[in-house]
Amino acid sequence: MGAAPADTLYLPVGSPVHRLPPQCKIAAVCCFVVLVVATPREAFPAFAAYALLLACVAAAGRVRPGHVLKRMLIEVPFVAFAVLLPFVAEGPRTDMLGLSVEGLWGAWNILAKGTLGVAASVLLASTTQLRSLLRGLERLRLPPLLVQIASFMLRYADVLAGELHRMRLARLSRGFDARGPRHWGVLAKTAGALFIRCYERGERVHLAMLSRGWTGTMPRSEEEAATRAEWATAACLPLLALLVCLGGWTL
Amino acid sequence: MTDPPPDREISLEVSGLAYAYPDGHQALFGVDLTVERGSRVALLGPNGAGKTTLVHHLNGLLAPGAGTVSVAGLPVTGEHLKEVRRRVGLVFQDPDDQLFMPTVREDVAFGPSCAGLRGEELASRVAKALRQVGMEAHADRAPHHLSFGQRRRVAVATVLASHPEILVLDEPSSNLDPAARSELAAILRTLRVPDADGRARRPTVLMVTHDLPYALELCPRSVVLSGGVIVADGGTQDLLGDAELMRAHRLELPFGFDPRSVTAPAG
Amino acid sequence: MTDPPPDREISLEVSGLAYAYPDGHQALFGVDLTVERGSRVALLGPNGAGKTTLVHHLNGLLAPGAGTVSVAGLPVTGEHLKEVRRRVGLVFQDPDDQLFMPTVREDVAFGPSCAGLRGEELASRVAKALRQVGMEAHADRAPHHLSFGQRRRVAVATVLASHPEILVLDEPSSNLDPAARSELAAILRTLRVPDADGRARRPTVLMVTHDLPYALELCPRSVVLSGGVIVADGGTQDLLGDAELMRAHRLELPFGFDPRSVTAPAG
Amino acid sequence: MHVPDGFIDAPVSLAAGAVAAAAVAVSLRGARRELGHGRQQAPGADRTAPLAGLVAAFLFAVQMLNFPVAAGTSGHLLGGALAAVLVGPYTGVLCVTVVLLLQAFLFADGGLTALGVNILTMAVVTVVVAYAVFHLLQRVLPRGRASVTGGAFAAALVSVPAAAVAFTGIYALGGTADVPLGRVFAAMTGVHVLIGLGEAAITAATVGAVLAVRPDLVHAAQRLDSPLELRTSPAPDEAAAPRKPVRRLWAAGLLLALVLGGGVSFYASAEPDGLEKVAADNGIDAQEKAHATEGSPLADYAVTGIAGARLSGGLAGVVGVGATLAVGTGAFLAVRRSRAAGRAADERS
Ligand SMILES: Nc1ncnc2c1ncn2[C@@H]1O[C@H](COP(=O)(O)OP(=O)(O)OP(=O)(O)O)[C@@H](O)[C@H]1O
Ligand SMILES: Nc1ncnc2c1ncn2[C@@H]1O[C@H](COP(=O)(O)OP(=O)(O)OP(=O)(O)O)[C@@H](O)[C@H]1O
Ligand SMILES: [Mg+2]
Ligand SMILES: [Mg+2]
Repeated sequence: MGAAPADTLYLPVGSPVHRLPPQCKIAAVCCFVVLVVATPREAFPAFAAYALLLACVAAAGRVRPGHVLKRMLIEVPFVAFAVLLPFVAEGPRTDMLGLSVEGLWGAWNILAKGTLGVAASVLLASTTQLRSLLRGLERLRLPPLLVQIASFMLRYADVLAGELHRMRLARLSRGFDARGPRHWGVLAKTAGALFIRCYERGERVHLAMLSRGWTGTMPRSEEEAATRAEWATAACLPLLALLVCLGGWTL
Repeated sequence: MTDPPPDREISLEVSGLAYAYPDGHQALFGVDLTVERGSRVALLGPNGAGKTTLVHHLNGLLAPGAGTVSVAGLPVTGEHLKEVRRRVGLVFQDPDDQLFMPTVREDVAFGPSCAGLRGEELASRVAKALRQVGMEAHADRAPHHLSFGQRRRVAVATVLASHPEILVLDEPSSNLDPAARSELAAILRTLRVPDADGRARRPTVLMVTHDLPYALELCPRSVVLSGGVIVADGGTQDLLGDAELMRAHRLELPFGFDPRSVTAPAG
Repeated sequence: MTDPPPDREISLEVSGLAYAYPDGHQALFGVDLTVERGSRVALLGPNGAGKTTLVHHLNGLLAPGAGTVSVAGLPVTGEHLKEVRRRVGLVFQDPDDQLFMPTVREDVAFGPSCAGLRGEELASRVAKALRQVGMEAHADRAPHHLSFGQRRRVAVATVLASHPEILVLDEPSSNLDPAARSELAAILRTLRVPDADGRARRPTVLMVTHDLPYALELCPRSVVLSGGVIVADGGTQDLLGDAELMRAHRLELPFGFDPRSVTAPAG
Repeated sequence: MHVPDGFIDAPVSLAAGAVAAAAVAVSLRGARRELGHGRQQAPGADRTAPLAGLVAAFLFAVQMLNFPVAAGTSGHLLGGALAAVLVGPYTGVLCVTVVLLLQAFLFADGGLTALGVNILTMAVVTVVVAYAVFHLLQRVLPRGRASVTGGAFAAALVSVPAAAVAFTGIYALGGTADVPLGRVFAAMTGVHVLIGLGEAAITAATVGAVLAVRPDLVHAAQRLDSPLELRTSPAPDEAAAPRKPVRRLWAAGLLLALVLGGGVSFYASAEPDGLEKVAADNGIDAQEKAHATEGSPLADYAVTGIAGARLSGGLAGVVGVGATLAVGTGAFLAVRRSRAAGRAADERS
């Protein structure tokens, strides 16, 4: 539990980026993305500069390019959407292929900004452990109730996975294998039962926590606030991005 | 039962307890039970009798549908819940319900650290509890990667580490290997917990079990719960010797065992 | 072990089996085991010995890291898996692992209906299995709303309903009340399953247990697994009588029980 | 429907963020009240966070049942209606919000700047609309389980297009690509009515299943309470007459089967031979399959949830980057050309 989900997202290599306090990283990434979104779409060099900035962060965080690319799968539905844009948008058309100029711009805008945003988030998730991410959000004044719901959600994600796994083994051991539509009924029923099962398992786990004196807040080791130096280090990214953004507007 | 003499402290007091689960199935139909401080009592009964349901009330995990429960003189309701749970340590029947932290060590540390323990003291408490159940070697593994019996042992350790004044165990010996079973018996017999004044005292133990020889070995007194009501209460040896009672409540003695031939070890 | 005489059919054959869990923890270090058709064998061993791990291999739920497993002459791999699972009925150590359908009845019907049974025949098969474990009254309840021991019984029923030629039970008696325990023993002793030619035959039974008297009562032969290897294999009475062996593998005999004083019932 | 960065311009994104934050703040106040009762509950215990977390985890899992609906758009359960019916509107908003938050931060699903837009459309609008519809129906329909299930169906059906409409509104204010609004509207609502059907069926099936076994868990349903019986000796025959939730569950299961079947066959139609594979990959087995012995839905998120088994590894990422560059080059060329044209026009005049 807890540790398992981090396995594929988080890259456990120690690097200066990994060691930065999570709240600094989250703030830096958020500012960076806002700046990217605020950049005019015509400023091509600015986007190249942003990409370069992220590449530097990745290098500093010892995150392999392959890892980032793999995580960027998430973008696929929107790539498809963007590719459609030049065909459906209005306005003047290009000579080649009769694409909409405005559509091309729109597609470029979405893809460039979306890609940079995804890459930035992926870098954040690759260099920050799940639990410390939540702690960072908490430090950034996300309401504690939300943080608690989130941490329980992560815990119960394991309960859920556990229940699914158990149900699957149980089916297998009694000679079931999912082959074709005939068996969707069984699978569907499993889904219906899943909620109750998980809910009740979760309830029991919650009871167990209560019975050991849990009162609503997880016991956690105290840790210090981020130092000025750490904030300054993290601020490099958004500051440089600010320069780029301003450059983009003045070009 | 007659009233206990006034100088005897009462650890657990249940009266007229009835409970129905949310799906409408009623499990308890009016249970009365009094357990004195420092005594060890076995709770016997067939499957589905309501033992687990009763036990969950002792810790305020379920709220009575009717009747009252009090622990060490405190009614198990609202404002006292925190104190009640500090005093009562509950080992669940299913260890998977009990273990939820990412590592065994953190899980065992959960109770004491909720009670405010920190640092060195916490670490030694955890280490001791894990040593008692023979699981030190697995302290940094994930609980759900252990064998069933190992999980059961960790579940027991989580409760031992909290030093509860009242121990409630729901089939603690099931799935334990025979040696672990008798080690647990030894632990329960020799355990001492500091009370409010710092004196080491024997904890109150209420143990649900289907293992009748084990009940005889550990608990001088037994209570039989069947069909949601208490049907017998008395000395374990007497109850086990009453063949008719036993048979009526699905408590046959196991193959090759005669309760009259043995005497329970002292302690 | 010497080779069995050629006229004896072999139900389970495990050779050189080693397995490590994905987290790197090795549980089996080369296990050899042969079980003849129609025999009842107890698998004993301390907690964490690897019993559950071994048992999961017999049904193809885990794939061997090294070595081979074969069931009724079929290697437990890819194409034979379906057939193997039809022949081997596995009762999991944790009933929650076994039960997953919305009602008890559907759960018990799952195995036979996967094997193609329908209608009247299916219904009577299910009813019979539920009657055997005394759970007819609960057929329409949700399995996860039962008590632990009731869930265990349903888990046994799910397997009985499938008429497997080989029964593998992982601590079937834990959390059962004493009467249910001896009823289960009676079921296992008297169970007959039709073979390919329609003749009623005694199923092969491999039972993991920590309850040594129960093993003696049911299984003429026992195998001790400890630390991921087989350390002893022989007559149950002989093994239980070997105090040193027992002690070395955490298998102390329970309080008040002497294996030499009893003889196992025939059957 | 997770909106990425760059889809909506910065000012509107920020404004949406502010509105979403306000809505979440209101929900935070309401949620404490909402989850504070129930019979199963331990007296006085604070179960808000754990139970909301559980619902969130479940939503997270079902959101991974992704099925493409039309070119480039994939539908998945939004879960707003389910949350609203099961845990009530306030907690519902929180649950969906948390799911979106974690998806954005942990999986880069949905842009960070678009978080406000996403929360507004997928958490606030769906939950509020669903709850309103549900509540209204409960007023007019006769009391009973069927009404609750039916109400849940209708609520879910309406909530999804409502989210699409809300999104179109936001897009009208701050969309970055100049697509005709009418078309966006038509496409969005059209597609989302389809998705809404799926959502409605799954929601109704789940609510029906929960109602049958644990009616107390359905926030919106009244409980059928029978008085406790008291006695002093065991009942003569322990077998109380069992109720029969079988038929309802069966119906619920069938419904769910139809929907999943429908959704999945959409997928499969592109790849008829892959039927079995798809059933296994995208059916309920989705998350369990990859990690036979260990794992979590989170771990498999990108792989099974988003791209299925067909796109593997870095390939898709490369495609994404490649497409970005290609379109960018196209835009760049277009600009150069139009500038050149402009200059030529200037020179001529
Ligand atoms: N969550 C639940 N919902 C509905 N009914 C339940 C639930 N848990 C238990 N029951 C029912 O309540 C009765 C008492 O159950 P309980 O778990 O207390 O039995 P038990 O004495 O602990 O049995 P066992 O020895 O099998 O553990 C049983 O009939 C059972 O079916
Ligand atoms: N899922 C898992 N991942 C990693 N290690 C495991 C897992 N399950 C079991 N183990 C380890 O493998 C070893 C054998 O476990 P197994 O469950 O086979 O023991 P067992 O003999 O069944 O014990 P018990 O009597 O307690 O049930 C143990 O040391 C256990 O910690
Ligand atoms: Mg119980
Ligand atoms: Mg085991």
